[in-house]
Amino acid sequence: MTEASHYTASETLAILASRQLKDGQVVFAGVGTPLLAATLAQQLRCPGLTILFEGGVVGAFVEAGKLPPSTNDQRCTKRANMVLGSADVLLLLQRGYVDIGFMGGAQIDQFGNLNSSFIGDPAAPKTRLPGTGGGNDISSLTNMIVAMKHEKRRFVENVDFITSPGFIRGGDSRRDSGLPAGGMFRVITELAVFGFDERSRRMKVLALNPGVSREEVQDNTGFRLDFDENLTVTEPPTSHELQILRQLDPDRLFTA
Amino acid sequence: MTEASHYTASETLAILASRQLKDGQVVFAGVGTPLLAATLAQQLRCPGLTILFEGGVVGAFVEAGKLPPSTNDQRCTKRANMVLGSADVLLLLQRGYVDIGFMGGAQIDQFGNLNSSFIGDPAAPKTRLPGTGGGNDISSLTNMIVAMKHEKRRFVENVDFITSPGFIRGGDSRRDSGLPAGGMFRVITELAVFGFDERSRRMKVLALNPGVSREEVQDNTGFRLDFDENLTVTEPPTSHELQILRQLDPDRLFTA
Amino acid sequence: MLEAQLEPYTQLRADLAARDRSLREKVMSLEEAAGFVQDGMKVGIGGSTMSRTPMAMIWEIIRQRRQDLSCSRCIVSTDGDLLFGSGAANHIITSWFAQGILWGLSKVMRHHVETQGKRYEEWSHMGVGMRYRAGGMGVPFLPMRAMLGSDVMRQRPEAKPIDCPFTGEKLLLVPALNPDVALIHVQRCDAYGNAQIDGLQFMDIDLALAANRVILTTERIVSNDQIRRRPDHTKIPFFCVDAVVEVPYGAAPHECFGIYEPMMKHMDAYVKQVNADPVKGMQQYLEKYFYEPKSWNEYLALIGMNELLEASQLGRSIYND
Amino acid sequence: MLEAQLEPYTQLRADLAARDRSLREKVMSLEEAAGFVQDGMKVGIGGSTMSRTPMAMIWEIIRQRRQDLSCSRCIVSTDGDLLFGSGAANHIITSWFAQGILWGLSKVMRHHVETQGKRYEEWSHMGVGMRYRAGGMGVPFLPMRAMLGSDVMRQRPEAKPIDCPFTGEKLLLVPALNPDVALIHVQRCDAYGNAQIDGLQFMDIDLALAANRVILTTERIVSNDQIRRRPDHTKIPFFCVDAVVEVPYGAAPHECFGIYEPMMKHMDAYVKQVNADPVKGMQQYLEKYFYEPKSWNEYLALIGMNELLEASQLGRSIYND
Repeated sequence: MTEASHYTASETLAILASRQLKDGQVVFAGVGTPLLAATLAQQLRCPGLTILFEGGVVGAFVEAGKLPPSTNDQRCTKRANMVLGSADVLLLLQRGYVDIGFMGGAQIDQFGNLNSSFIGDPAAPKTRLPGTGGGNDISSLTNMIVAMKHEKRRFVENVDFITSPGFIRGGDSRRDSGLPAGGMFRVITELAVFGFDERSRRMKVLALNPGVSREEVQDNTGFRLDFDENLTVTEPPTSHELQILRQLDPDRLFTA
Repeated sequence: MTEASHYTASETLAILASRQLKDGQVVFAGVGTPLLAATLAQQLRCPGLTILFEGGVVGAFVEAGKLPPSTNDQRCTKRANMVLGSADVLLLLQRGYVDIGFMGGAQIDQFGNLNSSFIGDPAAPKTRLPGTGGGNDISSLTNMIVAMKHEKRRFVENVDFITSPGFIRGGDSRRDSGLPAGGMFRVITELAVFGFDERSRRMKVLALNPGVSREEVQDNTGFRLDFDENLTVTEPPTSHELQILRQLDPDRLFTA
Repeated sequence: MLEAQLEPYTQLRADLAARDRSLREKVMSLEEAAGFVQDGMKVGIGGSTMSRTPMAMIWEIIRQRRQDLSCSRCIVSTDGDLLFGSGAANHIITSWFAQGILWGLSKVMRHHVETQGKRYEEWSHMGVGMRYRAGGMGVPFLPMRAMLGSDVMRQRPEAKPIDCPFTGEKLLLVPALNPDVALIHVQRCDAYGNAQIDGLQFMDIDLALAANRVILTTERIVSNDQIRRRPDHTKIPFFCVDAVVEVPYGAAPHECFGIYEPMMKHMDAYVKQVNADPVKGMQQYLEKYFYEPKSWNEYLALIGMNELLEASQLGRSIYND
Repeated sequence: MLEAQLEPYTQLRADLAARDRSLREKVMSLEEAAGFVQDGMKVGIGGSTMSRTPMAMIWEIIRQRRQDLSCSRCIVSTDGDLLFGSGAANHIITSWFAQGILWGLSKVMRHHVETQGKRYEEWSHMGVGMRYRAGGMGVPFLPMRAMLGSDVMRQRPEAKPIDCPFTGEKLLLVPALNPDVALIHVQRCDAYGNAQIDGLQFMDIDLALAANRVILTTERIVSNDQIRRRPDHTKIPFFCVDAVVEVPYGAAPHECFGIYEPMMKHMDAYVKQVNADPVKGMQQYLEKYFYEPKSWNEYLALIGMNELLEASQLGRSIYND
């Protein structure tokens, strides 16, 4: 049974993220919440949404209960429209065929830059993280949606290391760095939905999740947040959204 | 029956050209005499010779009596080892996988430059020829063998237009132009076999065909020819060579 | 000149963003699909020489009396004759332009280039390939090592020789070519435009990625289900494609790998007629085969049943062994 | 540093000219093939993450106690752990290095990079791809539009940002990567090395063209006749290949498309053991699975019949629908 009144933070994340997608878009999705959210959007509102995977998959077909655990294995290719080389699928981004890159994030800053390479000084790191994978390419070349957990240590003023560029140092610095296309579009957490100011390119709250206060968001964020002048409160997950989501991930691998 | 004592100029050309190839080489061959000569070499002495076609064919298999009329049609691909894109087969040359480029020629000069683009002033040409095709790429990127008819109007001091570069203006001018690899290796005609001087890079006669005099070659050439100090006379086509050649081209499409 | 050729990246991206790239059916008629080709456009033509030429689409464009097209193709054959001869194109970018290796020079090309001021812009074969590839990769140029030192390069100020910033070696940078529309003929695709290509691919994959619109003609339309059973056989993804037209024998009188070889009697007669008189011979050919038929099938009927059957028998024979 | 990375074109050409590229049989054992890998070499590894990893060849190289290798791969998984942990490699070039997305950080990688001075050289995924592609094309660099503005670029002085000579746009030139030897695992090839690859190709085709030597391991060796029936399915041509080794389950415990999926119980146990103690855990794993078995089949027996059969059932299932 669908219990629309009880849902997890991960479920909220997936559902709110799925609402950001539009029918007809071509979406480069990472595994986990991004893929779950994209598939949810496809089933709910966007039958013409196309999902790409980094391993080289175009127009993936994701079956309920069988979400692939990585984007480089054969399960990702099943009943896809096309598979091609890993560099070639990234070149589709560079050419401009992709509307949205959709990833998770470990650490983000006020300008939407993501770090997945180093904690601490890169020259003598406290922790060597796995690195960019396709993240740098995707975030350099298209509009990004990031779905991630909201913790103060993950939302920092400036990341230790810009692995995947958002708006770099804000203003026109992204464009001036040689990235005239794309940029951070939305950040979705279990607390709020964030956009970026048109001029300063700093993160700002567009909508609070149901039951979340401004203070709660600010308290969990490592830098001063702006709030959009038209700040809204997000519609809670509907029972229909939850029902489809739970069909997609019946074992709660990604929504526990 | 093989009549070893009677053979055409085209047959001489094909047989002498085939003798220039070595077993194990990778040869980029044009249709007509080059393909015929490469296939002859393969059957006579070089079972490990690999033939590439410009259309995108690797390790072609040429059947006796069924020589393909162009390098871009399906007959070229029959029982080949691989077919790939046209740009990609040329990139194999650029990477260095190919030992020999083997083409015909319409007009050649003292430095082995070939013209297949213009007769007369390129700005107001008397004749617009078909152009380079892959010729420019092949001659820029590997060692060349050219098999062609020997006529004065075809052997000129300087071509009207360098379509496919030989040694450009001689000396180091090819290397200095940005072509450090390859260059003209041999020119084969019905009169003689030509090489190029190591320093001046001018064409010189290495061997006269049987029954051909120095004067006859010079008289049919539009520039002053040098003769190698070890000038030899080529062995005439053997009956075995002629026999296999005539099996390959029984209808004399290329050896009339 | 360069400025006219190379669109800024932001413009290329904006053009693509405005395209409907969703998974949707786009099957239409030749007439409808030809609407994507407007006077003055840059048109990229798939296949090579006499292979997988998108002849039905060219036929329709000529029937619709398009003008001032700038066409590009790796190797140009009778398609170039017809585009010049009909007045559809005044500029052709290629590396080789004749009717086919069997027939020597094209008198039609010679007539139009030598006396009518039409332009045959010559690049090396790899040069054309690298230009499409750069276009398909979304970069303004690619480096290459051919053309250097030749007069082919000297005639192309659009290309830039440089000293490599890594090695100091000389290299040639060739600019991206992003046609406004590409015409590509394939053996099969689905209604969305996911295309499979058998045999030689020529430059079609790079061309499809580079172009701002793609019209696909196909010998047959198969189900998306069939495509999805072997996604590693898809060569062009649906979102590159704007129109899908099912046209059996759509490359006639040229060949389509595994289905039919060229219709050589027709080709021989064509070459004889147009080379004998590049103006009147061409005009008569166009009248009879292009303007008068009411449909593509009528055009095929004029080529004749014997030719089609013989060409088909040879075409299929590649799979006989 | 750059000088060490980029061989001059003439040297690359000379290396290739010296290779025996003739159509010849080159089937040999794992032991023999491993002779192409010498201490200190640049080794390119095919496949990605847990897919088509040339595990049998890595296993043999580690058994032969190779050292100081500089390895590159688009995405590195437990292969990287084993190369660092065994002492075979001290440098790994990739875009992502963990055991697999299911298990979080690799404690083995962290140990060797954070405390043992081993180098994990990070490029973007496309950056690695463009480096192999440049290497395969025979050019010293390719231009790309990612990495710009990021600290990933700032850590890579080997790459050069430029202003495009055509458009003035900023671009990044990434240098060619030509490994001394590439290890690639495929579903099938012939005795000459003509290889077919099903499913995801990753960067293997560019890698094969770029490398100065290629060792191919294959699930099966098929006849050249079978290859020649569908030459458009050949993905790597024989003259790129220097050794062919038939090794069924040659990617185990990783997957090989259409044949077997990863052996997840083994992988889970491996990760648990090495992450619990990156030194001793790894040493024990290597002893048991790498150094002690007398043959690859003995290694497979240690992974176990149940795992192999289950993985095979899942692997084949991709073709069940």
